Formats: sequence, structure tokens, C-alpha cells
Amino acid sequence: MSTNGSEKKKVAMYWAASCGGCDISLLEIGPRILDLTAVADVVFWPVAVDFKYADVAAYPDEYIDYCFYNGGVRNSEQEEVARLLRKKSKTLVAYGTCACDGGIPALANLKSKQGIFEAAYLDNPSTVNPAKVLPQEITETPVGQLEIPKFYDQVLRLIDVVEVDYLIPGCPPQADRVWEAILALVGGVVPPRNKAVKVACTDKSVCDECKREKRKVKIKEFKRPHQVRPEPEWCLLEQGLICMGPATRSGCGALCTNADLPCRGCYGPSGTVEDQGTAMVSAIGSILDVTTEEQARAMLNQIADPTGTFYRFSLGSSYLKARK
Amino acid sequence: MQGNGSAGVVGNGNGAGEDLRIGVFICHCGGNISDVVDVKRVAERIRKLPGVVFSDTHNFMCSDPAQAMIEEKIKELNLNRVIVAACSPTLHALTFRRTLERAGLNQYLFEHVNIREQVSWVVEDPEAATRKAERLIRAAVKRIGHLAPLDKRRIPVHRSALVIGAGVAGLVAARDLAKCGMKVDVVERSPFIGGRMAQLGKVFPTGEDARPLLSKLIQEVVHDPNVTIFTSTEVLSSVGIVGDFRTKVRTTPRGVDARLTYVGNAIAACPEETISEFNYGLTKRKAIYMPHPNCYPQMPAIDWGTCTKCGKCLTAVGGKGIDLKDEPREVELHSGVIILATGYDPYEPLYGEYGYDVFPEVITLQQLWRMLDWEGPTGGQIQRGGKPIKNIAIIHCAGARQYQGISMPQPDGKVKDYCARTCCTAALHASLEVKERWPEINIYDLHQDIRTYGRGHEDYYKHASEAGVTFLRFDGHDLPKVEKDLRGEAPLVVKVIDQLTNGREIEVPADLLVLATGVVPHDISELIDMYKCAIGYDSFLLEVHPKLRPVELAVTGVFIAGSCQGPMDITECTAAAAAAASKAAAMIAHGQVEMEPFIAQVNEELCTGCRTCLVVCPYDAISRDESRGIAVVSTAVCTGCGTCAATCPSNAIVQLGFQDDQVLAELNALLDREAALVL
Amino acid sequence: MADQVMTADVSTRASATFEPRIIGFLCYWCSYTGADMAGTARMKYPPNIDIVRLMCSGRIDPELVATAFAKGADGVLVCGCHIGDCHYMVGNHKTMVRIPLLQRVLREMGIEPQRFRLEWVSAAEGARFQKIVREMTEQVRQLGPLNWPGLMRSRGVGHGMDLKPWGEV
Amino acid sequence: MTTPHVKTAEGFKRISIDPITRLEGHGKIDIFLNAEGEVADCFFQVPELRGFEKFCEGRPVEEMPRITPRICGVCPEAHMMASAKACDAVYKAELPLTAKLLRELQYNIFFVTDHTTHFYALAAPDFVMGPDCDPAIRNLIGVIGKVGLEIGGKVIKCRAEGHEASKIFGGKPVNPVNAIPGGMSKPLYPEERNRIEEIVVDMVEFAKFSMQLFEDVVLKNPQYLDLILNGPYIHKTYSMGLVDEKNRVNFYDGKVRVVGPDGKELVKYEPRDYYKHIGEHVEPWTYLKFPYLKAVGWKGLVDGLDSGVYRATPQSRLNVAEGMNSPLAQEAYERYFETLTNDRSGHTPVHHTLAIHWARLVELLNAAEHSLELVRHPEITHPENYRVVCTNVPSEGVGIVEAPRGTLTHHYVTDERGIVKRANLIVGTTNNNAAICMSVKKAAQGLIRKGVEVKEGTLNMIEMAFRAYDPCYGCATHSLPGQMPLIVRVRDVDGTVLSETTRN
Repeated sequence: MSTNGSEKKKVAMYWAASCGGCDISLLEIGPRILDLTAVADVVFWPVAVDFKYADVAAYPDEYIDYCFYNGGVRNSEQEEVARLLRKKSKTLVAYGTCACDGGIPALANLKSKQGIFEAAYLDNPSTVNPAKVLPQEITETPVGQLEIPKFYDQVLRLIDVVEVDYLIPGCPPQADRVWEAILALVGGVVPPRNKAVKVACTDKSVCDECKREKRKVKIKEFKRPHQVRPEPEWCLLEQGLICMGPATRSGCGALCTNADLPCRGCYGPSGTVEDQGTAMVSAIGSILDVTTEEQARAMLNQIADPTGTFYRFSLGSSYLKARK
Repeated sequence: MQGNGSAGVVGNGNGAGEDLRIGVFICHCGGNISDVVDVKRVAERIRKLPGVVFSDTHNFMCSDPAQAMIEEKIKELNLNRVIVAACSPTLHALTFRRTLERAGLNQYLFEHVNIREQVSWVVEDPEAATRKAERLIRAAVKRIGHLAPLDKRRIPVHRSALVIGAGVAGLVAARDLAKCGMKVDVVERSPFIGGRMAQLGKVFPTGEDARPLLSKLIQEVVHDPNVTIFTSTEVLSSVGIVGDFRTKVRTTPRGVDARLTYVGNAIAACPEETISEFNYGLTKRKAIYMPHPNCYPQMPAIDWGTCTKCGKCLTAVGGKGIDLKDEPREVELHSGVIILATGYDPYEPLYGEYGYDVFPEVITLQQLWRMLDWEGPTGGQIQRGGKPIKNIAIIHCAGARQYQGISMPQPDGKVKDYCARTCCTAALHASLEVKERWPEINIYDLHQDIRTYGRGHEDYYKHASEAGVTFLRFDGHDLPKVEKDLRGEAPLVVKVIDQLTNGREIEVPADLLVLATGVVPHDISELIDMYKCAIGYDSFLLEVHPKLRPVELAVTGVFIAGSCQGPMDITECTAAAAAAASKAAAMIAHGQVEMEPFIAQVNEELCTGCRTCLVVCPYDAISRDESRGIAVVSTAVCTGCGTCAATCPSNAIVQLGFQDDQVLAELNALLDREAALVL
Repeated sequence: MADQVMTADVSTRASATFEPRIIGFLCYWCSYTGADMAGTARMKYPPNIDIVRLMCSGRIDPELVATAFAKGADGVLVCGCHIGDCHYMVGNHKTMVRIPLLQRVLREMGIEPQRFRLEWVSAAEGARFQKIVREMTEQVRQLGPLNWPGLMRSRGVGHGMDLKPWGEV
Repeated sequence: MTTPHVKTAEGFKRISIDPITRLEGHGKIDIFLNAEGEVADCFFQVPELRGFEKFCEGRPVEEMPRITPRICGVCPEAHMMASAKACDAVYKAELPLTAKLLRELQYNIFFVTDHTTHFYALAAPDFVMGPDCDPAIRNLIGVIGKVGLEIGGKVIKCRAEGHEASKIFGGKPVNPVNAIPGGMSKPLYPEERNRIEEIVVDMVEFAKFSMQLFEDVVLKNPQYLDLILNGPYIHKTYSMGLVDEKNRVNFYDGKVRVVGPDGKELVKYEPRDYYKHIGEHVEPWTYLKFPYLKAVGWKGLVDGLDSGVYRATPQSRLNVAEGMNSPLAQEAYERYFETLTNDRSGHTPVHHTLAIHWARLVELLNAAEHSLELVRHPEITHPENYRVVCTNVPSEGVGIVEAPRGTLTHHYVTDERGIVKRANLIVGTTNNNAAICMSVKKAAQGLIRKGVEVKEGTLNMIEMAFRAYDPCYGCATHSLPGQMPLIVRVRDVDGTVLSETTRN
């Protein structure tokens, strides 16, 4: 692996409101990670190497060549770090669906902050909290104040708070794709910047990668995954299982449908689509075998959770973004 | 939903990449608009918008001088976009598009803003109306920058027509097309042509005998070298599009040829009988038959469904002129346009509806007309159950103008709620005929309304009243009841709540009860699927627009003639047929069809071949290129509904003229901050 | 000069009473003509609805509706031909599935049902169109402003490069 | 990032260790020194919350096994399995044998992978390289440098094969999706089974090797043995873990057993009864709750018989168990207890926090051995019995598995359509929250003394206190050159930094 420039690139990775799968996915490139260290110095990666906010703050602006930021912005600290890293990085990459589209944590945008606190700390079968104590940004103790970051009203995407050059979607992004992207980036082979260009994926939809056969039939009844054994080779959507494939960007290799399970849309919207949910509503609206409003209503009632399914990973990128 | 094209610079107007030069022309409509909307103020404020180089008003924008002015401005100011704010685009969009063409500007670089029907005529407060008008025009200014020039679709048309159905409408259409020198193929399912006209006996409003009229028409058609008629023939399948339809048809042999001389013997010899459709079941006919003495062709045909091929007819005629082999032949007909003239069926009352099928005294109006026919089954006598007829009751709207929950529902669960139009006059016509021949017969006419709408039809009503027909009026929610008359005065008694005598219940004795039955479309479901015909709520074929395009279907190149479109009398059928013929002729004569360019277009980069759009297209205009794994739109078949564009989960399909970026630009402008200010 | 007067005038109006901004997506063949019919018959209705014309209600992409709300619409009205009368045979069959499904989704996003209606309006039903617009405008006025862009900005959305869907297209 | 204006009380100094590293937000340690420079108090804070319990409401319950793995992408299998088991309970689904075998097999293989990652990437550097050696080489690369590329290759291979297996089972190597209510989404095809068997055979060998490595590097080093046995890392707390009907360790299924510091059984409960026995205490200064034993009660951050604080770690699991379900692991189990408590029966609990690493290796061996047994089961490739279709009316269910870092509980209540109305989750790391706080504080107190300059090595030894728990936010630490970022700021009363110590 070679770089076009002589001296080594400086790379950073940061983990915000996400599960850690992104960092693990980066480890999935396996031994190749040693190749990476051959051509690039890791100058910030909290889960891996010993550099601190203070060091980053001390770097000159745009010192970092490529910064991979994974996770959404759920609290004040994550926003501060995002701004800091934007300042210090030539190229900022939103890594993983949480950073790109909010990911699963953004499902919290369907609920209120208060509701979340109540469910976690008050109204909960194992919680014992007679004094109704809730976490506070500042807590007084005999020895001094303790501080934890402010919990925001909703999950924001990286591009909601800073400018982003590239997006690498996926929950998590698939290692091989990522490796190609990293090679491209570090090798200097890159698409135009400052446009949040999606890389390490294609513009097409999961159906493009899915091996299952489409028989061009309309759906007569919706079923849920635990209610039916799908035919192995046949399109799951046509079998009445809500599958996000048609509305989902490809790049994953259609792994879930290979495991006989419908796609849940983890790579976010495909093509030029921004709002994955409404795209899916359009698709669903087009393939039902109904001729009357009654039939339509009946079939729609068979869909258990349209919002949570169509926006499973991308509520942060939806036009409406959150509950009122 | 980004789409392409930017607000600032033109995606090649008439020369790529030049700046927007928009002309805005606002119409007073002689006060219709300007009395409410302060058009001057709007024009001034619009003039300040980026890209707008001209903005002014005119008293009548659709007037010749105004159009000349637009033309002139386009040239003088080198405008590359034109907005006209006036009446509804349904009225004048075309007018102004032509103006653009004349000025050498692509006619689709045009926006029509509706500030009359949807602003000045509906908004009371002048201030609010003015703001709304401005808001809508601002939106058009934003949208128009995203428009790209488009070309009409042009498709060559094969110089021939296919007419399906050889009833009076089909024949008229065929005749008129042939007269224009077009080749015409006529396909008729039954072995005889002429359709139902011959069954009518006399026809209003002239009272002439139907058959001579019909024969005259038939002679004209069959002797025209341009016309080929296929009897006993049905349509199997049709492929292709306007200009180039390939229709596969199957012809079953007649079983009889010109060498047959002893027709009478043949028919007499036949042992097989079945009911006579022509006489609505009043009589029977043989398996080898002629529906009526002067049917056309003047030669019998064998009804293979009934024939047992016993060969008795063959021996009776000495073996000449009859062939009992019935292998059908299939041919493919090539035609540029298609005219559907598939006609109607009289409504067949349900079992027990007004006692139909229950009491032998209950018949339909069609059956009555067959009885009145001197050459008909009864030799012109009215008879039922042998007894002399003293009282006849006629009930209108049997199978028409019904109300859900009142009348018995049809098999499809619906009721026949539309007016069948022809039956009122036909019923009165029949009453008069009866009164003329047997003045002593009492006729009771039970109706909801009398709808004698056509020229001369009202006279039948007048004369019938003069002739002493008793009229009683019932409410469609409270239908007459038909019962056995226990006092034995007449076989039946009809009980009706009579509106004319303020709702008194009146009992009418009836030796004969005639149901003036409505009209239903002939069953052509295969054709409907084949040609993707739109169907109205009444399940008749649905035209594109009742006023502007009354004899065209949405599928270009397919026209409709006569009562397949809805209940019509012969006058109307022939008029419609003539209209359809001239439309078709024009299309053929022009040699090509022009279609609006607002069609679907696939972005091959984005298309994932997910096939969602394939099941969506009502016209099967989208297919999948398996080699490249992407969707492909047939530009000729696409009707431009845009449903696929809304469907594509990858936004890989756009509808020209209604692209996402265009609609969104409009939406943005309507909702942005300035718009808020002008609300 | 006239403008300044104008704007001042407007802002005072705006502050005085809340005027709902309603977007109407209408199919060309039935509903748009139906709206014209209302005009031809001089049937008055509030000026708050702005009509966006499309060829078929089947073209009304749910994305358009979501965008309308996201960009500040207080209400959205979708109209198409009655089922069975579609000019394109079955275009509105898609509408009758999509829109109710979208209504479910938007309700979960906190958008009151009165703000998002689907109505079938034939070319002849000018009076019906008038009634719907009057009724809906009043209901939305009662509900008050939705102001989605303002709400989202207040929560920190779109402070980065992401000005969509609030920016110009 | 502690903001400067945060006040420290008169007469005290604050040392902030921030950030530690992340998962569910990052860990942060605030140490307060009194005027004498001794540790007055010490807080370990988890400053993040993502609200899964709330936003799972309204979702179809069968989707939970696909949603909840995003709580932790390091141990997604654990959440998927706990969730799937809860779903089985919600639908009262009785799993066929093959389904159970498949789940347990996939889960044990995951255990091997996860424990490997933790031991080599996280723990080994401290021991192989030494707690206070040059930080630049105190990491996996350093370890490889010291013990040779061959070992490094083994580690990377083991991880890679683990994820290959995960992909075979679950479609996706990270955040698998294949456990569904009623079983698995697809059967294990014979050719797939063969590949899995090869992988598992390698894993057993690797586990044996790892045990030997620990033997040679740690146990044979008196300095380390002393650190383990007598270092500031000992707490006498209750232990919790899942056991089978013979009270042997089981990661996937069984009853939860709790024994006291003295080794006596406190309770052995069915998963569905968890809330009768576990309470969660809330403190205002951290987003993470403090689970404790209701029977004993919450007495604050203290250990001992009277405090409800318990631990759920590999060590705890060995403490509550009376043996292992595989021969080699059983040997290792006895060796472990013999060394630490001179009681090879295992009835006397071990409380040496650093020995958790050792316990982890015993489990690693057990998981590998048990996997081999499972993958060779004749029913494992049955084409039909990999699942049942759920037909019962859904209502409520609890699912419990042992996550590598602690007992993991999922609890759902649904409506009759199977839509989640309430969800409650107690994740592995949370169990140990109180214990970690105590360990960190105790370590701080033991290591930071009057007049002693706080060195980088000191800080690393404080880290070792919580690293032993393999808390989620430790998962991937040390997997690359260097180690977790750590900064100690000594501030005066008004918060201005007096001195700053870092590790480079």
C-alpha cells in the first residue's frame, strides 16, 4: 500500500453516540491494519491510542489528514469534540450510519427527553428510586461539583453540527468496503470534498446485491419474521415480509437477506434519496394487491410499526428528523 | 430529493448555460382578475425578482394583440422563459405554448399560473388575493429555472384502422374512415352484422322502420373496397402501440357458403333448437339459423354451440353449400388506430325484480318491441298467457337510477344508479304504438321522471298523454310493488305510491307488465385489459375528457364509438362514431401522432433494477433490461402519470415536466420566508 | 418605498393573527379541475391554500408531503380522483395506500391528523373542494403554527452544512 | 471534557482522569485530594445515556434482537441472544433441540472471540510488558514484539475465525441478526458445520495455549502474583452468575445464582424473577445506575456481607459455580481455586480483582471445549428444527444470558400484537458499576499518597483496576500502539490547573 505523498498521513478515529461496532468493524480489516500503520500515523483514537483532547487542541488546524467520526451527537460533549475535530482535520469523515443518519439511537427522536429519563430512572421494574433522583449536569458534593454532559433533546447527525467531507454508511460499515475507501483516501484517490459524498458503498439499492428472485407479484398479506418460514430463494418483500431493501443503499452485500431475514435499512437511503422512510412508503404503496380503500386499510393495519421500521436507521436524515 | 438543475443558471434553454431571462405576463381578464387582484402591484414586485427581465399586465392576454406582444417581447428581450398568469391552464396553456413556438422558443419553457379560477374568483379580500397571486407567480419564477426544453413525442401511424364491433356505430365509423380512403378492418363477434338496431322495429324520433335504414348503411359499408369485415370473429390479443397495433383475431367458419340454395330446407331439417337471442327468448331458433329474414349476410350460419353435426341439413340440401368442419382460422391484423364499438346489452332484470321470471306477464320493453314487430315472433300481436290484453303497466328505470339499499344489488354488490337515457322515449314510443293499434288498451306509465331530452322526444310524451296514457310517478326510494291480483281482475296488480296525487297508494291492474329496462355495457373485459381502457363508475368505457376529448381513451390511438361509452340512442351513436372516425382519420392522415413529452425517464446510473416500478405502471410501459439489470420506459406507451417517479425508492425515475427539483423549487418558493411575508 | 410600507404592513398582520400555510397537492384531471369548478362557480374559500398541480395523485410522492411540512407548511391537503375514476386507471390506488400509511407515520412524529388530509375530489365537486378547504383552514388555524424549521433549529439541527431541506433546492 | 468553571470545594484539589475511553459514553474519573494530598474522595462517572428502554417502546418485539445489539457493538451477540430469549418467553415458544444447540454454539464461539480480544489486547500488555513500562510499547504490538509474531498471528487468526463463524451463523460479522423468536433464521448447512468445526478445533488449541501463556508470563512471575494476591485490588462482594442444573458455569442458559463473600448461596432465581432480587440505585452524578441485591439492600459504595453490592464477572461466575461442563476447563478451574483460595472445590470465593483475567481464560477454554461438543452434536444440522413459528399470543418475557462482562437481562412487556409496551435492560457492565467505582477509589487511595508525585504508571495502575472488569468501554483498548488516553490535572480550589501529568 503506497501513498502519493512521501510523508505519512495522519489519521484519527472518534467514537461518539454509538455502540462501538464501528471501531470493531475497523478492526475487521484484520492484519491489514498493520499496513495502515505503515503508511499512516494514528494521532487520535481514544479506544486505541494515547492522545487526549488536550493534544488535539494543541495540534495546528487541519493537522489531521483524515478523521473518522462515528456515532451521532447525543450530548454537549460530543458536539464540542465534533467541532474541535472539524477544526483540526483536513478531511472529516462521518463513519457509520449513526454519524451519517443517526442510526438506531436516533429512534429516541420519536420520544421525549423526559420520557427517556422516566423510563430509565423512575418508571422501571428494577429501579428503586423513591427520592426520584435524576442525573444532573452539575452535582454538589462535599469535595466539590461533579459534572456530566448535557443530554440533548434529540440525536443529531455529524453534519447537523459541522461540515463533513465524506460519509461512510453502514451499521457497521463492511470492512472490505472500508478498506477500499481508506486505500482511496490515503492513496489520495478521492471524490470532490465538502459535499458529504457517500463512499464505501454504491448509489444502488440492496436489491441490486440481493440474490433472491423477484417474481413481479403484488403483495396480498403482510407477515412478520417470526410468523413465517420464508421460501429460501424468493424475494422476502414479495413474500409479505417488510424488507427495506428497495429503499436502502447497497454496500453491505445483502448479508441479512442471505440469512433469510429482511433488510432493515442499515446503510440508509439509496441514490439521491434523503428520506428513507417516505421512499419506503412510496414503494410499499405501489406493490399492494388492493383495489378498494377497505382492502388498503386492512393491509396497512398488518404493518406492525411503519415509523420504527422505515426509519430504523435513518430518522436523523429524515426530513422531519424527530417527534414534534 | 435533489434532482438536477440549479435555480441560477438555465439547464440549456435555447443555448446551454445562459442566464435566466424570464418574461412574466399577467392578465386582467377584462376585470375578472384585476377587479380583485392588484395586478399592477404584483407585476411591479415580480419585476424585482432575480431572473425576471420583463413583467407587465394586459387586459386580455389570450387576445391576438396580447399574444403578438408576448411574441415580440420574447424576440426583443431575448426571453428564454415565459410565465403567463391568467385563467386556468386547462383553458389556455396550449394557446400560450403555441405563442412561444411562434416566437422560436421551446414551448415547454413555459409556466401557466392560475390566478383566476384559483385566486380572483375564490378569494374575497382583494389584499389577500393580491398576495396569493404574487406568491403563486413567485413560485412559478423559481420553478421555471428548472425547466429544460422538451420535444413532443412523434410516432408514425400505419395507414389503416381496426374497428371492433359491427353494430350501427362500428359500421358508421368504418364507412366514414373508408370514405377518407383509409383501409378499415371490421371485426364482429356474431355471424351477422348490424348489431341491435334491427331488433328495435321502429326508431324514434322519426318513427321510421329500423331495418331499411340499417340495410342502407350496411350496403354502403360492404361495397366499399377499403372495408374488410370479419364476422364470427373475436379478438385474441393485441400488441404494439399507437401507429402500429398488431391484433390477433380468430374466425370460426360460418359452416355455410354461397353455394347453399335451399336455405329453408336446411333450417327445417335441423333437429337442434335453442332460444332466439334476436327475439329476446320469445321464440326458439335452430342450430343453423338466420336471426331475422333480412339479416346480413343473407345466408344462415351454424351455431356450433348448439349444432351436433348430425348432418341432416347437409342431406336436406343435397350436400352442397354446407361444411360441418369448424376449425377456426387465426390472422393478425395490422392497424395504426383502433376504434372500440362494442355496444351495449339491455339490462336483464334480476329474478323477482318487479316479478320478472316469477310472473309470465312481466316482460321487458325490448320484448314488447319484438312483439310489436309485424315480422316479429308474434306477427305484431301482443299476447301473454293467451288472454286478451286490457291493461298494460309500464315501469321505468328498471335497472337504472337505482338507490343503494333500496333496489336489489347486482352480483357485483352495486346498484345501477345511472340514467339509461333512451328508455323513457322508447317506452313512450311503444305506448303510442300500442295506443294507435289498440286504443281500447289502458296503459299505465309508472316513472320517476320522464326524461325525453332529445329533439322531438318531448312530442312522444305529449302525444302519449293526449292518447290517454295514465302517468303515475313514484319515488326511487319507494318502488312500486308487483303482486298477483287476488280479485282476479287482472293477473297482476302494481301498487305504487303516486307522487302526482300527493303520495296516495294506487293499485294498477296489469295483464301485461312491461319493464323499461336500462342499458349495460357489453362484456368486453378481455378488451379492457388488452387496451388498458379506463372504466367509469358505471363500468362503461371512460373518455379522456367529456368535453375536450370525448371519443378518445387515455391510451393514444384507441377511440370509442357509440354505446360502449354509455347509454345512447342511434342518433347519438352515429354522431359519436362519426366523431371517432374523424379523429382516427386525422391521426392517420397526419401520418404521425404527437404526444405530450411529460413522460417517465430512467436515470440508468441510479436504477437498481429493484422492479418496484414494473408492477406500478398501469400501462406496462416499463420493462426490465435483464442484460443491464435496469428499468426501461417505452416512450410511446408511457402516458405520463408519473406514478413510477413517485414510486422509485432510489429516485432513479423522473417525470419530465414534473421533476422533483422542479416541484420542490415551487414548494420552496411557496413556503420560504418571503412567501410568509406575502401571506 | 412601497415595499417597506408593504413589509411593515405585512409583519403587523402576521403578528396580529396566525394565517396557516396549507399546501394542496392536486391531480390534474379530477381535483385540479374540481378546484377550477369552485372558481367558475365563484365559491369563496380562504386564500391560505397554495395548489401544486401534478398529473396524477399517484405522482404525489410522500417525500413531497414530508418536505412541505419540513419546510414550514402548517397543513397539507392531497386530492385525487375518486377510486374507480382515475384518468390513469389505477394511479390513485397507490395514493389510497401511500397517504394513509404516511398519515400513520406523521402522526407518530406528532403531526395532528387534521393537518394532513386525503380527499377524493372529482372534476364536478367544486362545492366539495370549497367545503374541504374552508374546514381544513379553520381546523389548522385552531391547532396553531407547526413551524417545523423553527422547532428543529431550536434543537440544533442544521447548524452544520446541512441546510436541507431548509435551504433552497 | 470537564468545563473549567466547575467548582472544587475549599481546601480540596481535583484530579480529573478524562476521558478514559468509550462505550455508552465515556468513563471519567474525578479524584479529590485533601490539603494533605491524600485521596478524600473519588468518583467514577459514566456520562452517557441513549435511552433504549424508552425508544424500544412501540417497536415489534421480534425486532428487539435486531435493535438491542446496537447497545454494544462489542458484544452484540450477547444482546441478540438475551433479547431472543426474552422474545421466546414473550411468545411462550418452546424451542426445538437444534435451535437451542445452534444458539448455544454461536454464543460460545462468540465468547472465545470476545475473551481473546480482551485478554490479549487489553490485559496482556499490562502483564507481558509490565504495568509501568514505557507506554509506547505497552500494547498488543509490544506484546507481539516480546512474545513473537507467531503468537500475534494466532491472536489475529482466532479473532478473524470467530468473526467468520459469526458471519456463517448471523449474516453479519458485527451486529448479527439471525436469532429470532422461536429459534434461528436459517439452519446450519452441513458444509457450514464442517467449517465451524475446523474453527472450533483451532480455538480449543488456542485456548490451551493461552492458558499456558498466562501460566508462564503471570503466575511464574512472583511480582505479578504478589500484585494479584496482595495489591490494592481486593473486594469482598457478592458474586452473580448463570449456572446449569448441576450448578456448572453456563453462558447461554440456566438459573441465576448468587453467593455471598463467604461462598454461601444467597439465592438462585429464574430469569423471570430478576426484579424481585435486583434493585437499581440512581445517583445524580452519573448516567449509569447501580444494581444491588434487594435482599441485602443498598448501603452505598461499600463491600462486605452487609452491602448489596455484587459483581458479575468471569471470576464471579466461577465463584457461583461448582464446576465446569468440560474436562480441561474443570482442571483449570481447580488449579485456579487451589492457587487463590487453597480450596480446589471452588466453594470459597475468590475476591482478587486482577485474578479476573485468569478466570476469563478458564472460561475461554470452557467456551472452546463446549463449542466442540455442540458442533459435533448429530442434531445440529437438522433442516427443520432450527426454529418454530410463533403462534401464541405474546405478553411478557425475560431473557438472561451471561455477557462476557456480566449477567445480561432483557425484560419486555408487549400488547397482544407483540408491540413492546415496556422494556427494561440491565447490561453486563452496569452490574459492576458499584464495584468498579470502589476498585477505582481503592486503587487511587492505595496508589496516590501524600508527597508522592503522580506518575503515568500510577495512573495506568488505577486503570488496571477497572480494566480487569473488561467493562464495555475497555473492549478495544490497547488494540493498537499506545493505550487509553489518560490525563491527570491537579487543580486548585477555583479550578485552575496547577499541574498536568500525561503519559507521553
